[in-house]
Amino acid sequence: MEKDIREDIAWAQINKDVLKSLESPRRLYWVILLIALAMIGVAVGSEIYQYTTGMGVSNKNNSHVWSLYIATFIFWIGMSHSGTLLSAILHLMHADWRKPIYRFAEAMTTFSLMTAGLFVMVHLGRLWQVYYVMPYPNERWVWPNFQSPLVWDMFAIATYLSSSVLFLYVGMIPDLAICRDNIHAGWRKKLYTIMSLGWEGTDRQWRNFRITYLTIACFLIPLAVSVHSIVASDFAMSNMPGWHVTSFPPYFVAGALYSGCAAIITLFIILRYVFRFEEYMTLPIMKKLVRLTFAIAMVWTYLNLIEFASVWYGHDQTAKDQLIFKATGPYAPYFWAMIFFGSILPLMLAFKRFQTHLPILFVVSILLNVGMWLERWMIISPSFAHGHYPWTWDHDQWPSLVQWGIVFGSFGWFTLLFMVFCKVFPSVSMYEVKEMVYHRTLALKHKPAVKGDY
Amino acid sequence: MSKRHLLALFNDFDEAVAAIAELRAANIKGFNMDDLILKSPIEHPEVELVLGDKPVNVQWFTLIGACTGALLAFFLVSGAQANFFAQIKGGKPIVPLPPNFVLTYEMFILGGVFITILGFLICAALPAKRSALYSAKVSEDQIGILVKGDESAVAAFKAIFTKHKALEIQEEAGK
Amino acid sequence: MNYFLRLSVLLVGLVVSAGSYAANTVQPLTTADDLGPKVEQPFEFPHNRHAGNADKGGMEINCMYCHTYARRSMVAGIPPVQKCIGCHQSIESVRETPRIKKLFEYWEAKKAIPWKKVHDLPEFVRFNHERHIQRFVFAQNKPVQEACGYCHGDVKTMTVARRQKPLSMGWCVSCHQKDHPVDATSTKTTHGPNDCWQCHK
Amino acid sequence: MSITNLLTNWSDFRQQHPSAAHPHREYKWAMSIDLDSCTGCNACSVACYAENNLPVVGKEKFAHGHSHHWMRIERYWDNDGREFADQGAQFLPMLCQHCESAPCETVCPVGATNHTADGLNSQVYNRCVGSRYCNANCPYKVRYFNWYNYPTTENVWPEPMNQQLNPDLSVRSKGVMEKCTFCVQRLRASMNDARTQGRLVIDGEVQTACQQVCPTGAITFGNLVDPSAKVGKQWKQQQVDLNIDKQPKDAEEKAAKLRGYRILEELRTYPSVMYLEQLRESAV
Amino acid sequence: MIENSFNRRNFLKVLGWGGATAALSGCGNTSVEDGKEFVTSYVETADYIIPSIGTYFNSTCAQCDAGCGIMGRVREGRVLKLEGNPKASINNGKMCGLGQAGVQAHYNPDRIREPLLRNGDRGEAITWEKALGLINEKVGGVNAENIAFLTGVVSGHDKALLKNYLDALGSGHHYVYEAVAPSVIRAANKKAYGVEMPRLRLDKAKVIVSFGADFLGAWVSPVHFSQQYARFRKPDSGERGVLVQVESKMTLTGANADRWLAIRPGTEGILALGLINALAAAGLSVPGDVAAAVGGYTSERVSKDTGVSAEHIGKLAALLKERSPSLIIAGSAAEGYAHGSQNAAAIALLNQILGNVGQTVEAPSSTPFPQMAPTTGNRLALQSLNDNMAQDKVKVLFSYGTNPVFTAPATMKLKENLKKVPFKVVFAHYMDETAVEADLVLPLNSAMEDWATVIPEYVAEGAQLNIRQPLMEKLYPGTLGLGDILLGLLKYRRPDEYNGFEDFYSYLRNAMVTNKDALGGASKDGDTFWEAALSHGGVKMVGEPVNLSGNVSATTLVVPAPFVEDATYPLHLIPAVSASMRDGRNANEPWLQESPDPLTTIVWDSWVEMHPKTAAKLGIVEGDIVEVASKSGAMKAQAYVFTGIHPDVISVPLGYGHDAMGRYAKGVGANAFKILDPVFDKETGELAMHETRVKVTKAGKRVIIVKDEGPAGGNQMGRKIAVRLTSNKVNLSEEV
Repeated sequence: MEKDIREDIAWAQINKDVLKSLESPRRLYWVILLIALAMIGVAVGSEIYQYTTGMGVSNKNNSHVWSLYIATFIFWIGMSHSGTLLSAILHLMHADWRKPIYRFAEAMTTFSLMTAGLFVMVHLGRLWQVYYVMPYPNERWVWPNFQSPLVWDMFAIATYLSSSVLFLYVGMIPDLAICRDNIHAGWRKKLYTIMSLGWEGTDRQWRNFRITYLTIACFLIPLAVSVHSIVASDFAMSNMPGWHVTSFPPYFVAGALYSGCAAIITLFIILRYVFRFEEYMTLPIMKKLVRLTFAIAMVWTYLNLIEFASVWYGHDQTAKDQLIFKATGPYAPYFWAMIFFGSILPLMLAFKRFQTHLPILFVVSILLNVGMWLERWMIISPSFAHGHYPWTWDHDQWPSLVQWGIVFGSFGWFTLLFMVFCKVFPSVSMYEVKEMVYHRTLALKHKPAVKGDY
Repeated sequence: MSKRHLLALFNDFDEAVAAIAELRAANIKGFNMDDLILKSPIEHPEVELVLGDKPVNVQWFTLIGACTGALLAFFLVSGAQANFFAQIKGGKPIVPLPPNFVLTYEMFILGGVFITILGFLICAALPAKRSALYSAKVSEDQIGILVKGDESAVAAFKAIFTKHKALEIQEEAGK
Repeated sequence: MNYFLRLSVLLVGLVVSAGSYAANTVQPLTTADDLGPKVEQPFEFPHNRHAGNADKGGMEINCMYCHTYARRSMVAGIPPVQKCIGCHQSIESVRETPRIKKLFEYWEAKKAIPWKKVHDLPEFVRFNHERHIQRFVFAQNKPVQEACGYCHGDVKTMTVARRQKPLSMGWCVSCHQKDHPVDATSTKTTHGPNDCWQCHK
Repeated sequence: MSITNLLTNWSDFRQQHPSAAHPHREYKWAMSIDLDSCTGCNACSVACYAENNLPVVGKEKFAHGHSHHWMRIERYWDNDGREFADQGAQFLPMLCQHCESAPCETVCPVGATNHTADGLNSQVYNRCVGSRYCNANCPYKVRYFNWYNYPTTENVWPEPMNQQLNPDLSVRSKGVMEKCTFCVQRLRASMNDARTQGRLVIDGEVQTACQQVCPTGAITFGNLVDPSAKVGKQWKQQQVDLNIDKQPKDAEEKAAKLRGYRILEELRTYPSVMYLEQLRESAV
Repeated sequence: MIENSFNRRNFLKVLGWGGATAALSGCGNTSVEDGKEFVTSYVETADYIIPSIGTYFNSTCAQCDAGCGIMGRVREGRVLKLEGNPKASINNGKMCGLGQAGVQAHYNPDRIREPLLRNGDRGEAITWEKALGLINEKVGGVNAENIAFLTGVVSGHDKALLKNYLDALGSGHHYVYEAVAPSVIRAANKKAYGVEMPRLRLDKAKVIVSFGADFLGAWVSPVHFSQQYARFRKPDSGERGVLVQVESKMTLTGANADRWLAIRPGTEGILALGLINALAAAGLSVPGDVAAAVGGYTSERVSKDTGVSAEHIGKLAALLKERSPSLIIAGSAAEGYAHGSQNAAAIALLNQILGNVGQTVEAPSSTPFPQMAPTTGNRLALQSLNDNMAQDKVKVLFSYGTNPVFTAPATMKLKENLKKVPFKVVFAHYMDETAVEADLVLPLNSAMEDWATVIPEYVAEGAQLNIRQPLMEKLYPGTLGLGDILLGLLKYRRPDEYNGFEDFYSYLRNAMVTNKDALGGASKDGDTFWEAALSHGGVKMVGEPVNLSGNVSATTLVVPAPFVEDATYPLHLIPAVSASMRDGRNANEPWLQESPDPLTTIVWDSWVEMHPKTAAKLGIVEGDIVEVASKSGAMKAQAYVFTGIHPDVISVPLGYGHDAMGRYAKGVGANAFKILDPVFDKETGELAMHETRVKVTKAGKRVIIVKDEGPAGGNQMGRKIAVRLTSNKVNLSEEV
């Protein structure tokens, strides 16, 4: 039996352990940070080149107008969904094992959204006119087109990003107070003092805090579902064969949760190792997480099959052609890689032996995300290559280095944000771990719950 | 009539609850139960048993915020569509409802979240200056009880707190 | 607790009214004239002498006598040098003034006068003078100077013309959205076109 | 204005545009292309380059699919396994279909592409932000994106070739979507003339550039509302109705068939371009 | 639109405001920038010139020799676009892509801007006085016999002036060279009908059988034929004409045929005779000697020789018999062999047997001014010039309107022979391959800046003289028109006669007005006549119809058996003349380079067409770079595989492969002229263009062909995109 979190751990120890992660970083931290910055540099360079020369350098063409940018945009948006899953859904379900790990998952949500947002802009042919998409009263009297799924995207992502940030922040206030109380000098003190808003843990604060947190969690769940449904409707609303599918929104949501969970496993292992969080990010938690991932993987596989089946048995010959094209055409290697990484590989996770084997999980979780990235690319590129109009089919389009550079750099950007977060804010929720320990202790003592089954 | 603040720190939550119960029962002159504030490192909803039910009003903010967000979105969007520059889209009305409902839905949530947070800040009276009597221990593992009472009551407070194994009692002159 | 309720109602009300104001009102326009920069021309053409009122020493020449293309072309046109000479060769009184001498220099060298554009629009905007002149001068019988003046200001009081109005899209629209009578007699009104392709092609 | 306007004219704003209840009033520009007359000579395509300031992108960019031929001639073969293409090729001039229910219009985030009152599918270059969603959603793929800044690209319009540019319409810079406009600059000019004279445009008064050059006269263009217009007569004779996605004549079995059809009509785009089927003699 | 009756001089003066500003406007954040831009006004103007409104002027297209009437749209002194002149009887307001690209020839950045005199490897800019003086000096220094003038097709006053100049020099050596002209057909027509180019009435025919004549693409007068074709397809009667195209490589016309018959190369004559035989068998009255001569051409034999199935021969004969009148056209595919004349004669005989002469083959009118009638070019002319140069008989060579260094086969060694000519004067628009070899390059006005008169070889009705007039002021002051140059040269030789003319314009106007009676302007005064002629774009002349000879005879008919196979060079090379590239003179116009070839949709390169069978045999797939080697040379190009070609044949388009000329032409594709074998038509001595035998080998590299067609090829994948129907299912007479 793997070791779970100790019920008798001293609360002061929790504070100490977590606050240790905020201490001055080791050299390796700076090295990775520099690598991340270099990756961002590649992306910035590519974007400057693309901005000044024109979108043509990304090697898209008139029939193949979207490519990696949109695929990666969906990937990052998808990644963001698991944070909400862990913090909001599991919070409502009273699953206490989420408590040590939801903080960084939520941070991941926020940062992957911030990364995704960049892709929308990078994708635009006239980035300098991006403000045309904002609905604000302007001198020209012209409004954006509210019928466009892209405008819905903008609304949904803006809502999701701001709500996620607020959710992350509100949930962090008690911990910020702890930081404030334990760090006595420097800019950190000032930062925590300001950000903790004078939290003292009074009964009134806690009372309102609970309701607020619960309310936002309630909002976030439908919001997360709607965000990815709306992203899916970018495709489902169009008439491109292979996109015009009713099951797209749930398919996208499932894919989003899936890639997010896989990413959480990856980050879980990294944080556990780097910050020595073995005490909190325990193997039983990992086991639950892996099982959850497995379940979502199977849901995703099912929805994938549903999509294929509905195309296969449907009347739309065009969509059918396209499905065959994906499976047998020049994109076939990527298609089958997607099926393998997305549907076959996760079968491993069903075995107990692997559920706690961190090195294997680390590799597998990354591969799962590779599969999910391929899924997004398989939605975009082959569809454009094989649309309604055979004359404009285009099987040779391959993204240029500029596109790859920007996609590559986005991982650097995400890493940078995440690493900075981990050093500035506690990546494990201290007060909730305390709550978890407290309630488990109560349960061990067979004390009857007092009021409100918490 | 000057009031004094007193902060007692407890190791055990049960002791703190007992102390509160006793404070209530003791009915100390110059002390109102409303002037008692419990400070804890984690949330203890159980304290309502001894502190009495205190209503929470954040949800009203939520309701109003969400409704406002939705209404605002719908009319902003539809109103903008009914602009002088009507964007005619073939096969669609100028003010199409399904897309507008999508945006209404998003703004419903956005309004709800924003105003809820606003409500939280108002209801929890945040941001606030920390009270003078505050111990960092509270954010670690100890329970604090902050009471405000007439000077005459101080002795009674102390007695009760000591009785319930208070680790530490801080006091400060009130205004 | 009612205090909180009241406060929130107030706040929400504020947001609602701000929002509906934003959606409901026309955007703020520069009602005051938006004076353009002073433009240095090859020589100063005195609009006031040519088009100004007689009591102020002007000759009350119709705008379209010189800007003759306005009624039949997108552009109003700068008159050819030939046109200036047409009158000025028989006006001996001012023949020796510096400006007229310069004019004749251009004419004799058969060189076009490099006038600077005073009312410049971006290249993707295609304002049509003809439509406006046809509508306001010929259909509605507005005085020419008034019709031109909507956009060009009171040119008859200027020497070198200077931009008077913002000539921005919102400014155009503020007039387009108004209902104008279709002609001098009827009560029927229409607003200006609101189709992008009228001006942007 | 807007909200009061919205509430007072609610039913107008809820009306589908255009629809049977609100048909086009004065103008509905439409085209018909006789594929039996079309010889695939590419004259229309060159005319379009000349009229509409289309950039010549050169071999490398053409290879990347960056060409700008608003009017493109497609060439199809039907010799399924036969040794020779012994019935010749099928040429199809493909241009923006100016769909009555255009898929591109609804998805543009900034409203740069709209339906005009005279039934055109407009594209406003200066409003475009280049999301390219319109082309993603165009089943005909007749929209062309400015992948580069052609006005400053070498050998696109080198001095003095830029003097050929048509001043009646913009030269598009990078990041802007563009497409066939039915030569809107010509339409607007002749509508303007007609308006000045207090009448409507007469059939034949305005020609699109492609129609004007077509050596076999395969392209007919005109105002579908005008009963005297040839294009309208053709549509009527071929029993192709603008506002239907399944023409009743297609279901009927008749000895003599009608040749008119619209491409990918089943997607319910209601194109404004009708094609007449190509014919081949069966006696040889 | 404004009728252009006005004073021509005034017009040019109006355009003299110069410095036309072409704003390359974009859609960036262009803000309102008052006072930054100039607004240029006219100095003087005419009533018909309104800024922002186009004015149209009629002229004549110079892109090919068909002589279509064009109408240039001029705005603010710049010509913007060429449209068809609706009053021109040849093209009736229509245009082809090639013609429209004329505006790019005018604004071409690679035009030569001043006379250039060779100085080592460089050209040195000199003045016109010096250039003309130099020419005069050089021609004066040699024997008149040693002066040669090489031109493309010339007609009108240019031709008359040229003749006068040559007369003044005392030289008769005027070589008229056209690389891709139907010269063998002309000779055969002359024999059969008595005229070189009878008037073809496609619109009257019910069946057209074309033996490789690409009349919709590049043959003689394609825009005119295209219009006739439209009426042929959809006549008022509703009886749709049937087009059968017989050729080895599909042309644009073949792609539009109801039946495209892939024939073994060179056997067109046999098929024609076989058809006569089949018609005779079906009961058509055929003169006895003809019947006897064709008796041996049974459909079995013909089918064996030509590769056209007996079924198709039978069907075609039945159709020809049933539907009359028909029209049989012999085109470049039939004439391009050593026995090309015989092929053409057999095809003409079929036309005669069917009784089409006088019906669909009409007599043309002669022009009343034979000195201005077009001198049609041929390939023999270059051959004889080349021989003369090789023998050092040419001391001064003038070259105008042709690019022989590019179009001559390598075996002619023209470039080497040119070097033997001490003084070479080339009239050129670009520094093309011939101009590069010149000692003196004279820059020509573009067709949009020049005065000329043109009499096309193929005139649609009556006789006519087309006028080419400037549509705008010259872009470069250093260019001149041919007329002005000749006039300048003539002033040295015959000062008394020509010093009275200030420039070619005054010469032309004078010549026209003087002869206005014969030019249909008898009732008008000189100015009115001239202005009407300009406004119309040309004048109708009173021409005499030429009688067609009707004698049907088989006496001279010899059709050789099909070729013997050549094991080393197993394939026939068909150099294809494409509608836009022709012989390559317009290769520097980017619209044409980017306009996809109709059949292959390839742009910006040349290619080797081959049948899938041939490709499979050679192990070639699309995009393979292949080497095409003949006895005379080799070239490399990308392979394009499709079924519109006979398996024994490969085809390479002409006009590509320039190594000079300009930025758009240079280095694009490979030059197929160079590898042509020196095989000649036995009767006329013309170079037989289709006689080259080649072998094809893979050169190792493979490229992705740059073409418009996608990976789906021409397959519609079951979608209803381009629909085809058999014509008996449709009632055309009901159509609008």
